[in-house]
Parts: sequence; structure tokens; C-alpha cells
Amino acid sequence: MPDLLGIELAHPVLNGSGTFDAIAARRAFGDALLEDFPFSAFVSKTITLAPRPGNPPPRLWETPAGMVNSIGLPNKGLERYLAEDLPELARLPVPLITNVMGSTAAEIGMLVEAVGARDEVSAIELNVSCPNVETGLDIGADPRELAAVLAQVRPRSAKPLIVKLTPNTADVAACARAAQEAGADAVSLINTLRAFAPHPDGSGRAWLGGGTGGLSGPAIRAVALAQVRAVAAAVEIPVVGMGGIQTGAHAAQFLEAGAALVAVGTETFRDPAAGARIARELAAFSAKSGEVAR
Amino acid sequence: MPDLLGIELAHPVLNGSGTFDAIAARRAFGDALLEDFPFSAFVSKTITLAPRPGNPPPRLWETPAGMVNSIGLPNKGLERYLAEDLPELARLPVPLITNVMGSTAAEIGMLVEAVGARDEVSAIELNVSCPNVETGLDIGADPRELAAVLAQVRPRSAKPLIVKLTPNTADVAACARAAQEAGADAVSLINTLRAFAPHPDGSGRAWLGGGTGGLSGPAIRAVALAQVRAVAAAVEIPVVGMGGIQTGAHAAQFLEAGAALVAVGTETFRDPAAGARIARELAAFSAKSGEVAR
Amino acid sequence: MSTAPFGRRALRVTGRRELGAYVVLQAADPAGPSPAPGQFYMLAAAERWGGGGDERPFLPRAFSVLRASSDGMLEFMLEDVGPGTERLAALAAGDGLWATGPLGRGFRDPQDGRRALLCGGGVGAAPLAILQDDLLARGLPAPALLGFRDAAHAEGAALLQNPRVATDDGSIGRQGLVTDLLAAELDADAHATVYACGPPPMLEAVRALCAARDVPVQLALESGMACGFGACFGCVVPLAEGGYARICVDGPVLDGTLLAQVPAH
Amino acid sequence: MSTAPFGRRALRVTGRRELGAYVVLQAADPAGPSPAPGQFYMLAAAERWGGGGDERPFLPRAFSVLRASSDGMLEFMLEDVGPGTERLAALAAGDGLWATGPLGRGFRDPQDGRRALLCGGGVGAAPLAILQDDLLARGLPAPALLGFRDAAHAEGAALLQNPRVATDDGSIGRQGLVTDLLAAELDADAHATVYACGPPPMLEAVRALCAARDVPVQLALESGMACGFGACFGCVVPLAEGGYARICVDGPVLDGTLLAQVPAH
Ligand SMILES: Cc1cc2nc3c(=O)[nH]c(=O)nc-3n(C[C@H](O)[C@H](O)[C@H](O)COP(=O)(O)OP(=O)(O)OC[C@H]3O[C@@H](n4cnc5c(N)ncnc54)[C@H](O)[C@@H]3O)c2cc1C
Ligand SMILES: Cc1cc2nc3c(=O)[nH]c(=O)nc-3n(C[C@H](O)[C@H](O)[C@H](O)COP(=O)(O)OP(=O)(O)OC[C@H]3O[C@@H](n4cnc5c(N)ncnc54)[C@H](O)[C@@H]3O)c2cc1C
Ligand SMILES: Cc1cc2nc3c(=O)[nH]c(=O)nc-3n(C[C@H](O)[C@H](O)[C@H](O)COP(=O)(O)O)c2cc1C
Ligand SMILES: Cc1cc2nc3c(=O)[nH]c(=O)nc-3n(C[C@H](O)[C@H](O)[C@H](O)COP(=O)(O)O)c2cc1C
Ligand code: FES
Ligand code: FES
Repeated sequence: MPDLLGIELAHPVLNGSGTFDAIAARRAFGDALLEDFPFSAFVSKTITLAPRPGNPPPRLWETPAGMVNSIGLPNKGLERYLAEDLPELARLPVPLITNVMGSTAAEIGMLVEAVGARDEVSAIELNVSCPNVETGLDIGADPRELAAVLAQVRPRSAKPLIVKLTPNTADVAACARAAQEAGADAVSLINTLRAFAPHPDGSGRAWLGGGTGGLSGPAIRAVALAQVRAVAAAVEIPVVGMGGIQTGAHAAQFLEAGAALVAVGTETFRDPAAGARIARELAAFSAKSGEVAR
Repeated sequence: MPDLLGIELAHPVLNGSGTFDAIAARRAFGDALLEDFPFSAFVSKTITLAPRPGNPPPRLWETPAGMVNSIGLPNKGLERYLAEDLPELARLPVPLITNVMGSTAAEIGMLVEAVGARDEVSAIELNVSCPNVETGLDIGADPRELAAVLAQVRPRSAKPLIVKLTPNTADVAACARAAQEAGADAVSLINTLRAFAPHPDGSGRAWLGGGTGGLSGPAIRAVALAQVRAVAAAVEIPVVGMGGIQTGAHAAQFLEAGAALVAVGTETFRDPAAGARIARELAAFSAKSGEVAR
Repeated sequence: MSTAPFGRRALRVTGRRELGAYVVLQAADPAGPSPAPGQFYMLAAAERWGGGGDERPFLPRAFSVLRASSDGMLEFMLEDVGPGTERLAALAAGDGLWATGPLGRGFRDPQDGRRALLCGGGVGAAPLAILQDDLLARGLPAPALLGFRDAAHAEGAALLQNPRVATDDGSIGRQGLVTDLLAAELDADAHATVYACGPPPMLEAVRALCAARDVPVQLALESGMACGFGACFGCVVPLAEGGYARICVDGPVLDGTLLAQVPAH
Repeated sequence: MSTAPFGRRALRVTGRRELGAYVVLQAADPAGPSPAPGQFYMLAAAERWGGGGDERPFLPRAFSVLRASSDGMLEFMLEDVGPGTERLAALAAGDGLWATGPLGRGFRDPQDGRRALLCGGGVGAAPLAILQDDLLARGLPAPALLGFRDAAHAEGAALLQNPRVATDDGSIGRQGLVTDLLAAELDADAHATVYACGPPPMLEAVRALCAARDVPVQLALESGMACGFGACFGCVVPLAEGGYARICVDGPVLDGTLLAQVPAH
């Protein structure tokens, strides 16, 4: 029975933040969703302090074996998330992980404290792929900056804190080490790779309303495996691995690379029950290869 | 008529270094190769001071819409390259660009000086995706380190110097700016993304004899377009754009993104004459969209 | 509205026929509930979904249900506009088809005694066919106005019962836009609810035209989709009141009053 | 050896037949030169090369020419071991096929009056068929020893003229390894040049066995390839003298003496 920081999980497959809306899925699929909920824990979309409408459309671009998205983190904002969504999400048959993001340590601190205070929440995932207002680079791209932010944020909640690293950096292992030293209980990766979608009219202007976007799906799996291996070799805390996972065999590759758990994002768009299928395939695969999924 | 730093070119399509061996191709295809040579200039594989056998096989891994390679820069070494290959390459109907790499500024300086001294060579491309012996990161991943190396290297030849940036960094635009300030005449990107190929036996060990490798092909095109745009917006010197180009339409996307020229790598493995096809498609495409390839 | 079974199902293609510029694909869906008019399915070929133009398709594609029979036969109307529709239009009887659905909120009945007026452009005729079936089956009149590019596309009109047709080139029916037909109809009698589906410019014209006459209109919208069930937040349209709606879960059928304008894509 | 026209050509598949566990694909290559025994082609389906297992194939695949007729018909023998061979084995007459070739250096004639002795394992029979055709056509004897897994695979033996066959399970021919047959042959008369193609362990056994007897052996090697014409440096085998050889340009046929050992992949 795998677990995450003491939280018992039915299997090692989570959803990637922002790739599954359990409330909307309930509307589309009814109670069948709850009967065979595909993930062993539910990770919320990134929640910010203030509500965000998200980016103007188009928000999607299909690429070879992948996609570029520029969704822009639409969400109700902390207050309405806590008031409206948490009670609904609490009815899910699995533990809840809330993903948060802020552009300053103060903002993030408030989010972590408010979310951590709620019993419905088992763990907090911090998305550090947020552009620093001065440099424009992701907060999580620089180990020192990341450590500084975490130093202020970590004390604001006793709940397990998972830092979702940014892959858009020269040395993701150094960032993971910095997160561990600053008190992160786990790290998750990879988030999407910075990417651009050209307009099909050939004009060269951006297709996506948000300008640039992030690449996900099988196209990035080999990059994700390299980063997960580098990180798992650099830290003692558990690693949640993701990036292009489509099958149990792929999930096994991430576990072999040193991940304790895996998450599935884009494949869920192609196969809504992918999480459950991958967990089944992984169990069969692990049994066959005589090795137990950690 | 496009040109690179004053070198007139028949069209804007070059080969990516290490993805076309003109001497071997001549053996495979005979003189037909010279009659319709697919690239407007020939970029050599990376040459190092000492000969390198390259990595043990397997060296290739096919991925969704791409491939991971761990070739390990096999080459004859500077001396034999100058003595044996240059005279043969000089018979090609196009200008010659020699790509070099070294692990110290001293080493690179010797390479640049020796290669630059040869009349057969029109320009030098410097591959800075070479791990720094201490940090293990690419020399080109840190703007300051890159500038320091170039400061010592640049004066060693009057020939045009193209710096081939590494994409495995947080801020490729900053690296490009550093290269420009240190006297680079042009920059080229993207090189392969650091990636891992798992063994098909499911054991999790590395499939590639060299351990990790680099991802190329259509899978990385959206990432390449984002980096080329960021770099072209940050520097005045010409940019050679590459990464997953398969068609004239793709090439146009890179030119629109601000590249002066493009290079084709992986697609040449699927279609040996891809360079010529892409140049034709680009001309037709540019004519149609009423815009001239820069 | 019916909710979809959770997850994608492997269907078998049972038939394929060409209808001028369109392909009608038939598939057996014994396990699925019967869809409501205006609902859609996310479809993908079970084999070799990929390796087409630009190494695509990768994601499934959304298709309105054209018709559904009580014995679980589904029909879809396809127009080949890119790698996904090209691959699906190439499927033959016996081929496997991944399907998730029925999804989304379809058409609502006309209110306060208004008559239904169906208005479609091109492949937008698809959801109007099942809507017309449904209305007629309940003894309600369901006149249809359809616009097409040319004669080849106008063959799609055969999917509905005695529609009035307009073509851009006048090769069939009246020359002009389907919105001309609609305007005439509404000028004669505005006590109607308009059900519209078609290309964005046509839908926007219909919306504006109905708004000007205070005629309720239900717009079956399209947009690029990755998932079809609210997971990706990619399929949004801007709302008049501000903010965005996901057309896969809040639509694809939206009341015209919700939009300031039908977006170009 | 013939050199290939520069670039890939669009061929048409003219025939497909199943031969036990194998598929023999025939394609018309009017523009291409006739290949020499042991040369190979890089092949890819013209449509939907991709979207198979793990979203592959992407790169072309290497195949020895099985037979070539004077009128430009090429034959290839395929064993379905993954997404690329699966896709190619599914092609039918009329389908498009991208081909680059003939590539590489094939078999060399036997020297100083030695007789040719052909030794193949599984799909490794393919290059030996065209080699046997060529030797027999020149009045040279070309006895063949072939090893297969089982009866279904042993049907591949029909591609050569009166071969002696061994199967792992003894279902056809003699039970055991083809190398047992080879050892017996060489013990009877070692004045031969061995031409071998097959899975790495079998090739290594053949190499060792010939080395021990000072019998010249030409090994048709395999390895993962991206390009097939020396561009990627991916297809190397380690040489006895140190360093590596690209089997696409220096091979695929190498003298056994060049290798300390045939690599596992
Ligand atoms: C609810 C709904 C119902 C629909 N019903 C039907 C129906 O009944 N019949 C029918 O034929 N169609 C229907 N459609 C439209 C159908 O889904 C699209 O035509 C289909 O997805 C196109 O896929 P494609 O690969 O063939 O073309 P694409 O290549 O996806 O091109 C389609 C459009 O997408 C854009 N585009 C181009 N390249 C890309 C890219 N790389 N990534 C993202 N976008 C790109 C362009 O604007 C292009 O015009 C419906 C759509 C929705 C949302
Ligand atoms: C010169 C030459 C001649 C040949 N002649 C023939 C012939 O006549 N007939 C014939 O049937 N075959 C022949 N082959 C072998 C044939 O090329 C391979 O079987 C084929 O490339 C397999 O492709 P696939 O996609 O079907 O299988 P793959 O999935 O490519 O698997 C084949 C092998 O590649 C490895 N592999 C698995 N996954 C990957 C991956 N993602 N990337 C890289 N490697 C991977 C594994 O070791 C696996 O066993 C020849 C090969 C060479 C080099
Ligand atoms: C449409 C979409 C929306 C996403 N939204 C978020 C988000 O809100 N927060 C976050 O941390 N990651 C987000 N991600 C990243 C995914 O959680 C995941 O890290 C990434 O997609 C790689 O996994 P995949 O290849 O399986 O999709 C999003 C990804 C996609 C495709
Ligand atoms: C097999 C292979 C070998 C390569 N060797 C080199 C090299 O020696 N030097 C170099 O600077 N780049 C090398 N590259 C990188 C390419 O030049 C190019 O930057 C990269 O592959 C992206 O382009 P593509 O997607 O069109 O292949 C190599 C790439 C491949 C696939
Ligand atoms: S298509 Fe994914 S949210 Fe609507
Ligand atoms: S296959 Fe590319 S060098 Fe041999």
C-alpha cells in the first residue's frame, strides 16, 4: 500500500494539478465517477489569493504527441474555493491535496496557512512555476530564491508541503535540494515546458490568447524521466513523478527512476479513466516484473 | 538571397551539426549528393581537440514524435579533421561551418584558432553544451561562465563565430545576450533537451550506453520556437533556429519567430533530402504568404 | 440530458457513407445511454491515431451526435478539415472507435408557445437533425433553414426533413446566406425560438439578428477541446457578463443572451 | 555495390503475402538501381507512420532486400516485433511506401576457391535468399542452413532453395540450433566461406565457431538505426581493434574477424 507522507493511498497514481476537475467531471459522468474514482488522491487546480478568469482563448494547441496550453490558472480565488469547492471535494472517496500559487512569499504564506487550516485538506502542493515580477523567470527556477520563499512559507502550516518544481531551469536537482533544505516534505515534477504555438495562418503571431504556453504529454516524457532521476538522486524526500505518462509501463519507468508516486495529466484528456487504467496496468506490470510499486 | 554574416547562401536551410555526414553520404549516394546538396551551408559534426570514439551502443531511442540520442560526439580529433576531412569537405558546393567543443577556454581557444586559420572554413560554430567539469552543468547554461569563456576565445579568430546555445537553462535569452556582448557574431539554437531513455526490459536501467541523452525532433518544436523567439527578441545578432523542423511551414514559423536562418537535424534521418525539400517548400510558402524569407 | 458512462468506450464502426462533401459515420454503442439533441462525443480512432499531418492527431475530437437509434446506433457527420477528421473519415465498417459521451448540455425546449426554428450552416446541420427528429416525434413542428457553400456541401441537407436551403454560389436553393432566410422568417413571424449551429460568423449573425428582434436563440457552439468533460479549461468562450464558460460542460448549447459576440474560434 | 539515388522515394506496395510467422511485402521501385545481396533499405509507410504503440513509429526502419527482380520489383521479409514492423506488415497492395536505398555494403564473393555456406536464423534468412539467387545464377553452389523457433517460423525456409532446417522445438527439420548443422558441415569440410544473418546470439555463435576453425565468415549485422546513411552515428558496433563501425555504411556485412564479439543489440 503506497503512502504519501503518512497518507495511505490505494495505488500510486494521482492526477496532475489542473488536469482534472472532479466537480465538473461529476456533472459529466454522474455518480459513476465516485464509484471508480481514477486517482488515489485528488490534486486541485492551482488556487490563487484573488480570483482569476484565466487567459483569453484560444488556450489549446495540439503538437506532435503532446499539447501546449495557456489556460492562465483560472480559479475562484482562495475564499470561494474554501467556501464552495472544498465541501464538495470533501465528498470524494480519496484524500485531497490543494495546489496553490502566489507571486510573493507573503501571498503564498497566506494561501498555505488558510488551506492548511482546513481539515478537508490532507496536503498542500505549492506551484512555484510562477514568474517573478522583476526577473520574469519562475520563482522556482533559482535555488536561492526558492529557498528564501520556502523559509517564509513553510512555518505557516503543519500539513505536508509538496513543492511542484519548475522544469524550466538549468539544474532541477539543485532546486529540489533547496526545497528539501527549506523544509519541503516532498517534491513533484515535471510541470509543463515553456513553449510557443504559432498561428495556423502562418503569420507567425501567437495562436494562444495568453502568448506563450506550456508543453505536456508523451512528447516530454523522456525529459521528465531525466529530471525525475536527477531529483530522486539528489534528495531523500519523496518525489512525485509526472510528464507524458500514458500506461502502467510508463508509470513503472518513473518509479524505477526514483519516484514514490506518479501523476497523470494530459492522458486523462484522451481517456478520462486513465488514472485507474494506469494503476491496474502498473499493478500487473509490477507483479510480472516481480517488483512492488513503492 | 539570404546570407550569414556576409556569406551568401542559396537558401536559408542549413543542417544541424552532427545530423549529416557529407563524406559518408557521398559514399551512400554518390555524386548525386553534390549535384543537389540539400543544405545552403554545411555544418560539421562537433570536433574536439583529442579524438573521441563516442559512447558505447545503444546510442538511439525512439520517442513519441522524436528521438533521444547519446552519440557522445565521436570524431577524429582536430588534427585528423584538418588533415583528412577538410580537403574532402572543401569539394562540397557550399560554404563550410566547422562546429567545435572543448571543456576549457584554453581548449576551445586552440580549436577556434586552428579551425579559423583554414581557408576552407567560412565560419566557426561553438557548441557550449559541454558539461563543466566541476558543476556538471553545461558551460553555456550560465551567462557569466559563458561570457568568461567567450572573452578568451573570441580573439583567437577573425572568422565569424556562431555560439550554439544550450536549451537546458532557465534563461536562454540571458545566455544569448551574454554571447552577443562577448563578441559572438551569431547564435544558434536549440540543441537537444536533456532526456532519459528507459530500458525496454522494464528494469529501469538506462537503455543508452551513454546513460542520459538528448531529445530532438518534432516533439521539441514548440519548445524551440519559444526559445528562438525569446532569444531573437533579446539580441541584434542573427539567430539560426532549429528544433523539430520537418516542413517549409515549420521553417517559416522559425523565421517569423525572428530567426535569420534555420537548420534541420532529425528530419534528415527520415528524409535524406529534407533540407532541399524544406527550402523549396519555404520558398513556395513565403511567396504565397507574400513575405520574403530573411 | 443524459450523463455519460465514466471513461471512454471502444465502439465498432458499423457503416460509413459519403454525402457530397461530408462523411456520415455510424457506430454501435450498445453500452451507452441515448444522447439528447445537441450533446456531443469525444472520438478517436482506436488504431493509429497519430502520424498524420504534423504528426497529429493526438487528442480526441468533438462531434455532435447526428442521429441516435433506440438500438444504440450512433451517427456522426464529418467534414474533413484536418488530421483528426481526415483519419476518422477514413474509418471503415469494423474499425475500432474510442468514444466518450454523450457530453455537454444540449438544446432546451421552446418556451411560452414559441415555435422552433432550426438554422444551420454547413456541418452545423448535424445537431439539428437529431433535434428535428426529437421535435417531430413529439408532434412539434421543426422547420429547418440550412446554408451551404456549394452543391457538394448542400447534399448534407438530405439529413433533415424538407429544409429550405441557401448556397453561397446559388447552385442549389436560394443564392445567399441562411441568415437571409432566417431574417425573412422572423420578419413574417417573430414568435419563435431559434436553434442554430454553424461556423462562427454565421452563428454571430444569427445571434445579432435574434438579439435585434428579441427572439430567443440557442447557439450550439464549437471550440478547440482537449478533454470534453471540464478537465482542461481549454474550450472557453467569453461571456457578456465577463469571465468565461467552458462550452464542454456549460454548453455546447448556450443561450444567445449569454454572449456579447460569438468568438471567431 | 550500388549506390542509392539521393533521397527517399515514394514506392507503391504491389503485393503482400503471409508466410507462417512472416509477411513478405512486394513493392515496385522502377527508379531504383538493383540492390546487391546484403544491402538494405530504410522503409516507412507513406501514411500514418506514427500513432502506434507508444505513439511510435517515427523513424524509418531498416530491412534487408529479400529479392529483387530485373523489372524493379523489390521484396522484403518482415517479422512483426514492434510498432514499425507492425505498421509495415499491415500495408496492402496500392499503399504508399517511403524507401531509401539500396544502402550499405553487402556480401563479398568467396575467396580462393572456398565454397559458400549460407547460415541463417529466423528473419535473417532474408538477405541469404537474394545471395543464394545471385550465387546460383552464376553457377556457384549455395547450400543453406536455416534455424527457426518453430514450425510457424520455419515456413520462412520456403524462401530459399532446398535449405537444411533446424527448429528449436524440433517440429520441423532437425531439433536444435542451426549452429549444430553448421559445425557438422565445417567439421566435414572447412574449405568454405560462411555467410550468416540472424539474431545476435546466433551470429555470435557462428562467429566464434568459424573463428575457432579459421573459416572466413561474413556477418550481416543489425542494430537500431535512425538514418541508414551514416548521418546519425547511432548504429555502431564495437570493433576488435577498438573504436566503433557504423554498420549502415561500413556494413551491414562485416568480416567476422573485425569483431571480438557480436553485441547483444
Ligand atoms: C461540441 C462540438 C461539436 C462538433 N461537432 C462536429 C460535427 O458534428 N462534425 C464535424 O465535422 N465537426 C464537428 N466539430 C468540429 C470538430 O471537432 C473539428 O473540426 C475537429 O476537431 C478538427 O480536427 P482536425 O484535426 O480535423 O483539424 P485541426 O487541424 O484540429 O483544425 C481545426 C481548426 O483547429 C485550429 N488548429 C489548427 N492546427 C491546430 C493545432 N495544432 N492545435 C490546435 N488547433 C489547431 C485551426 O483553427 C483549424 O481551423 C465539433 C466541435 C465541437 C467543439
Ligand atoms: C541492416 C538491417 C537489416 C534488417 N533486415 C530486416 C529484415 O529483413 N526483416 C525484418 O523483419 N527486420 C529486419 N531488421 C530489423 C528491423 O529493422 C527491426 O525489427 C525494426 O526496426 C523494429 O522496429 P519496430 O518498431 O517494429 O520494433 P521496435 O519497437 O523498434 O523494437 C525493436 C527493438 O528495438 C529496441 N527498442 C524498443 N523500443 C525502442 C525505442 N523506443 N527506441 C529504440 N529502440 C527500441 C528493442 O531492443 C526492441 O527489441 C533489419 C535491421 C537492420 C539494421
Ligand atoms: C491543460 C493543463 C492545465 C494545467 N494546469 C496546471 C495547474 O493549474 N497547476 C499546476 O501545477 N500544473 C498544471 N498543469 C501541469 C500538469 O499538472 C503536469 O505537471 C504536466 O501537464 C505534465 O504532465 P502530463 O504530461 O501528464 O500532462 C497543467 C497541465 C495542462 C496540460
Ligand atoms: C543524432 C544527433 C547528433 C547530434 N550531434 C550534434 C553535435 O555533434 N553537435 C551539436 O552541436 N549538435 C548536435 N546535435 C543537435 C542538432 O544539431 C540539433 O541542434 C537538434 O537535434 C535539434 O534539431 P532537430 O530537432 O531538427 O534534430 C545532434 C542531434 C542528433 C539528433
Ligand atoms: S474541453 Fe477540456 S474543459 Fe472543455
Ligand atoms: S543509422 Fe545513422 S549512422 Fe548508421
